Amino acid sequence: MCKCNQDASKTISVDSIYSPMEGTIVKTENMTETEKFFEIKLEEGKPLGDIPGQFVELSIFGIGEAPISVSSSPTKQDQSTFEIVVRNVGMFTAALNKLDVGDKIGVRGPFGRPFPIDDLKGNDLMFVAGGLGIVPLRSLINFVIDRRRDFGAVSILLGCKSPNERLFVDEIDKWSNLTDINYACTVDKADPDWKGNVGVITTLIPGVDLDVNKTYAVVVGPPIMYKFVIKELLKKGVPENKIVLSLERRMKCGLGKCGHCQINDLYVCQDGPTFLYSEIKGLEEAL
Amino acid sequence: MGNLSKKELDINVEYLTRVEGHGNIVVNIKEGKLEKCQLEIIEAPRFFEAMVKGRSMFEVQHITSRICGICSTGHCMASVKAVEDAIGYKVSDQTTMLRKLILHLETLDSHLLHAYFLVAPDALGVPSVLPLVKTHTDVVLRALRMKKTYSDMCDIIAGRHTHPITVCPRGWTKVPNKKELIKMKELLESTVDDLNITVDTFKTLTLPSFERETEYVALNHPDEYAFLDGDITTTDIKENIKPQDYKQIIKEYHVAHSTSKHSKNKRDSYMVGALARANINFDKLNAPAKGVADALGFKTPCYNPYMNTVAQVVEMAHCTYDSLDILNHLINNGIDETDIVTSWPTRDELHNFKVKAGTGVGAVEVPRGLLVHEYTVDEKAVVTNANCCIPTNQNLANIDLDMKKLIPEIIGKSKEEITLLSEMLVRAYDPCISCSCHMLDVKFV
Amino acid sequence: MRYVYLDKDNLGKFFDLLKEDYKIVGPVKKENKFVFAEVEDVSEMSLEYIPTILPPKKYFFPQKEKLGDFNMGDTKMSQTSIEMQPTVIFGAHTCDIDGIECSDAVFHKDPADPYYSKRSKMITVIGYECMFQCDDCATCVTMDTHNPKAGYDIMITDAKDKYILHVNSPKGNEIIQKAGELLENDSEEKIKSYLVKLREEKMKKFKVSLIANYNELKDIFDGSYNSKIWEDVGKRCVSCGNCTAVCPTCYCFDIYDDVKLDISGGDRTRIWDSCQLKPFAEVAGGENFREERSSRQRHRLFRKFDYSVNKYNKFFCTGCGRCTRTCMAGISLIDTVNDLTKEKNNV
Amino acid sequence: MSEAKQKVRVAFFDFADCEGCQLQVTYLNEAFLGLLEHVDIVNFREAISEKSDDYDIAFIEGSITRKHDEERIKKIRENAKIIVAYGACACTGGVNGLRRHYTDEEAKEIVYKGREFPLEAGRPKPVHEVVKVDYYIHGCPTNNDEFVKAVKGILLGKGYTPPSYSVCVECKLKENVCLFEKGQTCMGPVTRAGCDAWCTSYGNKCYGCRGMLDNPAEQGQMDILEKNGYTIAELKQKFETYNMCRMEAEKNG
Ligand SMILES: Cc1cc2nc3c(=O)[nH]c(=O)nc-3n(C[C@H](O)[C@H](O)[C@H](O)COP(=O)(O)OP(=O)(O)OC[C@H]3O[C@@H](n4cnc5c(N)ncnc54)[C@H](O)[C@@H]3O)c2cc1C
Ligand code: SF4
Ligand code: SF4
Ligand code: SF4
Repeated sequence: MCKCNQDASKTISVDSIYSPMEGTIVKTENMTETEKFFEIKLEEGKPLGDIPGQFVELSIFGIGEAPISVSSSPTKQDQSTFEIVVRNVGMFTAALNKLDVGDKIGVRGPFGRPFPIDDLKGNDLMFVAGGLGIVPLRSLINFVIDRRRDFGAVSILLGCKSPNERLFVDEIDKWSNLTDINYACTVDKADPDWKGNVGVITTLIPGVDLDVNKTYAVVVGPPIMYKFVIKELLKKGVPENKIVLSLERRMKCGLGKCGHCQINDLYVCQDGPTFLYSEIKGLEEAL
Repeated sequence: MGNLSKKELDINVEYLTRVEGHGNIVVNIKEGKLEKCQLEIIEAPRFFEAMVKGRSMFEVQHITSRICGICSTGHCMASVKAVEDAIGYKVSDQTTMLRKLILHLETLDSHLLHAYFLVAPDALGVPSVLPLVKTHTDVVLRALRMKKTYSDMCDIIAGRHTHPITVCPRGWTKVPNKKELIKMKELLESTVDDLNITVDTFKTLTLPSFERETEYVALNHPDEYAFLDGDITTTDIKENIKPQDYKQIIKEYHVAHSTSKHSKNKRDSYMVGALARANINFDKLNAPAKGVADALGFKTPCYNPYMNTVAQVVEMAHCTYDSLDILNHLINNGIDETDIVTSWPTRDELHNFKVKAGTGVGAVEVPRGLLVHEYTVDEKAVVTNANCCIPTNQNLANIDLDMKKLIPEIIGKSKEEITLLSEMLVRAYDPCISCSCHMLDVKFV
Repeated sequence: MRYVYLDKDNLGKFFDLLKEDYKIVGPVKKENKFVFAEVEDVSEMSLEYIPTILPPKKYFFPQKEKLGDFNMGDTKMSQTSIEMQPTVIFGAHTCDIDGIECSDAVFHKDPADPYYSKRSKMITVIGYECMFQCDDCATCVTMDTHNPKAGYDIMITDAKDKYILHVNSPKGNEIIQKAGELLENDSEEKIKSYLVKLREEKMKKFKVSLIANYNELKDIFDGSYNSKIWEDVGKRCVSCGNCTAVCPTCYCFDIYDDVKLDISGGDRTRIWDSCQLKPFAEVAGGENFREERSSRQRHRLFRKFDYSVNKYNKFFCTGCGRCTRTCMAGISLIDTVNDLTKEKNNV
Repeated sequence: MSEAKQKVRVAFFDFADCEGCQLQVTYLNEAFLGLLEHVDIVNFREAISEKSDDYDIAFIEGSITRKHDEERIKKIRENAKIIVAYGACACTGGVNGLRRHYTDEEAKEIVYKGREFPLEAGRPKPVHEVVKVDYYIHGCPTNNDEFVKAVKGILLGKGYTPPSYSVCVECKLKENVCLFEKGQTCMGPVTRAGCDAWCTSYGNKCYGCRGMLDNPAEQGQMDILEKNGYTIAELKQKFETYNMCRMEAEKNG
């Protein structure tokens, strides 16, 4: 097209908040057919400085960017790296899944409001994770395990479509063997080797013994799961302001500008991704 | 029929490449007898005649332009002229000037494509332009550069070269402003050096020497080397026939080996295209073009069909300098940016838009030769009948006859050489097979 | 800061003076509409105009803007910069100046958007006060944007025989210093009271088309989330995105990577996006939180009259009327807001 | 990304069409040479003589009309890893679809008026009506900016999805005066964007060459027409120019 009217403009350099930092992939593991685990080290082993519940914008030039939750806890031993798990669902995630140890990747972040750790302290915790929800929740669970004395009773409820879709099987096995943790797991559809529970995750909730006066429920999973889990929790008497969720929306900037992640007047990238149920309860677009 | 001695030969070039559209060359000699020797057209017929029937006359150029991407501007011109002729509409001088300009640009682009991408590889003995990227990088870059420049100019004036946007019945939907005209002039001036080098390059190429005198048909205009306007004439009749009477010259018929129509006048065939135009209108070429003809040793009358490519290079010079004249005129005298029309009558116009039912004809010289469109419209501006005479169709009979004379003359050569020479002959005509198969109005004779 | 007079005959000279230091963009007629475009001569501008097709936002936040260049395989941008000349936006309406303040609120908010900030530093806004209402689509009186308040460097008011210039920033002051000879001084008191008089006169020519007043608007929206009115609007909407494209306060964008053909590198670019387009709020798994046109239209207006107040303490509707003017389906902001008001008052 | 660069083998094939889309490729200029660093063009009948059956990506231009064309495209599908429908003729049937106004018999009758027709008439079809298509590059002709974007996307493995919104979106960003406001019709509101509002930016109207939106707002569109004094029949006729095949398919369920 015609480019006749180009003027003599000045070039002004910009210190961009959209410029990623450099990360190097130091470890990978194929967890299932579609999910892959990555451990990423920032330049000079600089810690990411995240708090459980936050996410990063990962970037591959030529392909694009995507928000991905940090799955590791900042309390983990090697603080020079952080961990993520990516499900291959489209353009960016497919490209990311092709990367391997030694490959570089752009990192922006951490972004978002973390889980309300200070409020959780001293309380009993009930973790409910559906499907990929275990990925962001894992950072908080490990945080709690590492700072076990700061928290009260802990129960972990996991739900999955099928046994072979479970993530972090070994790690979760260890959790389940911890004596101070109450653990249960269920799958929607069993295979012949499966000996555990079968059924949707809500079926596990009635069986948990909890003190509604000092319990926080932290729930992460696909949109459809929230509706049912919350109903069950309320039935059990967990107050609305003690149900913590983490939401997922399309995001472009991660900085509260691009408008994509907006739920009513909340921006998931800044006001979230973690929310108290009481904050989003009335919002039709939230759940 | 020449000396075929005792020779067996079976040439079958399937899907002839580097031509526009699908065709096969078949040469068959059995026991020294030339049994078959023809260009078979195998392109899928597209029935444009049925496609425009029942459509508004304000979109025929949009549809017929899709007959062929390379000749789309030419089809647009013939269509809008035919439609305007049907309703008796006279366009402004500025509109005519801009139409000449865009037609020149198409001729430049098309001739360039033909000379560099389709003919040059034969002359340099390679199968295509791709190997030339390595061996003759400068040649390829030059061709791409020139092409891009012509196309950029088309972008300014018409939005794009293929299927121009701004061309429509009654005028233009948008005209370039002065800044843009100056830009176009700069762009065109930037091609002059490349054009000169192109001429030098063609000086070094030797084309096969072969001659067959035939009838040449082209538009003829009292004041200019006819492209956009003029009456039809031929080297045989030497008088001017109104475009509306085109059927006096162009007599179409169907042959079995082709999905395209063939044409003839009084003889068995005639030729249209750059060579025909040059043979008829040589004296009206501008000075730089005559200079190029001189440099390339091109003299008329010329009966060597391979020289069609040379005639094209001569025309490139003509079009370049004529376009510069048009641009200078528009820049110096100012362009009227309000001289635009809507592509269709607006809702308000439509209510009192009167169309007199009738038939109109548009005849235009497009890169490959004389193109005629004819439409009948009813009083609701709907097309009820259509006919298009395509240059390539008009050349098909001539190609067959050329081949019949050529093959015996070169029969002593190897099969490869014979194949190459016949491919080169067909390519010299720059046939556009998409166009030729636009519809199949078969008249059995 | 200060007020001066400019003789009407001197406007051309004033313009030429500006041209020495700035690229000037102003309202230019385009067919039966207006657009902000670069102007070489004051005569090319039409200062009495209905709001331009796109608001002057495009100079702060261009339709397409490169965020940076990259080389393939790298993780850091090789260059991040903007290309721009010092620019004067000449003749901006007060509603559009309010629009600029809205985008300022978004882009300057921490973390500030550096591209926007750099551009806005390069821009000088010279407003031109509307002395009559542009057309029936405008709701500037209700939105309280019809009179100049803030957000400009200089405001020009047509005071019949001459112009009054209100200088409102150091940038504006610099220009006024330079133009000294062209200007006429008078006491600030006198000019101010003249302005008051002019504005009283001007109000007679302005129409109030929203039933609700400024203070009621937020309440009306707070209670209208589940109104049937959205369904009706949704039925008529064709999701062409025109309303968001022309709005001075819409700021959504998309980011994509454009790669060179030889795949050696490319640039990361942002482009205006629209919450009216279906994929806007889609997430993995095909879930879409605003699948229906009705919910998308509701989202748009809530962002103007409700969410923005919560988040930026400001209405994000300037009353410019562009969305009403441009909607092919004839969805009128005035009708919608009035319908919501009536609905609320009836209950 | 780390392994040695293996060039992608690309082939161009054309069926019933005007070859205008292929022609666009020759306007890429030097960018085209840049592309050649990453791809080997192994079939491009309009421009080169080389031929090969070994290719990764096949760009298909044109509509499929006759029996043997159907066989040819099926063969190509077997050979190619990726098939890209390229241009309106291939993506929607393009103007060729207008032929579908008539049955084969009627079409022959219009053109041959009672005379015998020696060849197969064929019925124009978009490519996806015959074989599976992986990517679409719409337009008549295709827009080079989009073509390049799509090719790069495919080469980078991220593929290409054309915009799902209407031409209006791009038209507004270019600050064109809406044609409806000027008393004209325009297919922009129901046509898929991606051309950067090519025609409307040059003073013409949109003809719908990029095909209909996946999810047009039917009621809203009707209202607009009515408001502007047009009938559905008028719109339908306008839309047929490029979308006859789809309209027919919808009619037949
Ligand atoms: C705060 C947050 C944390 C996330 N954490 C993880 C994580 O730990 N692991 C993980 O695998 N994924 C996570 N996601 C989702 C991940 O960002 C998307 O799957 C990814 O952006 C899809 O990009 P794509 O290019 O691969 O897919 P595309 O090709 O763009 O699209 C494929 C599908 O994904 C949808 N989609 C596109 N962008 C997003 C987006 N930003 N969010 C959700 N859906 C989208 C599309 O609508 C489409 O249905 C998170 C998202 C958010 C907002
Ligand atoms: S919502 Fe409409 S009236 Fe309000 S600022 Fe945006 S375009 Fe103008
Ligand atoms: S889509 Fe249009 S430009 Fe492309 S081949 Fe078909 S008719 Fe020609
Ligand atoms: S404006 Fe319409 S007709 Fe023109 S290229 Fe775009 S989609 Fe095709």
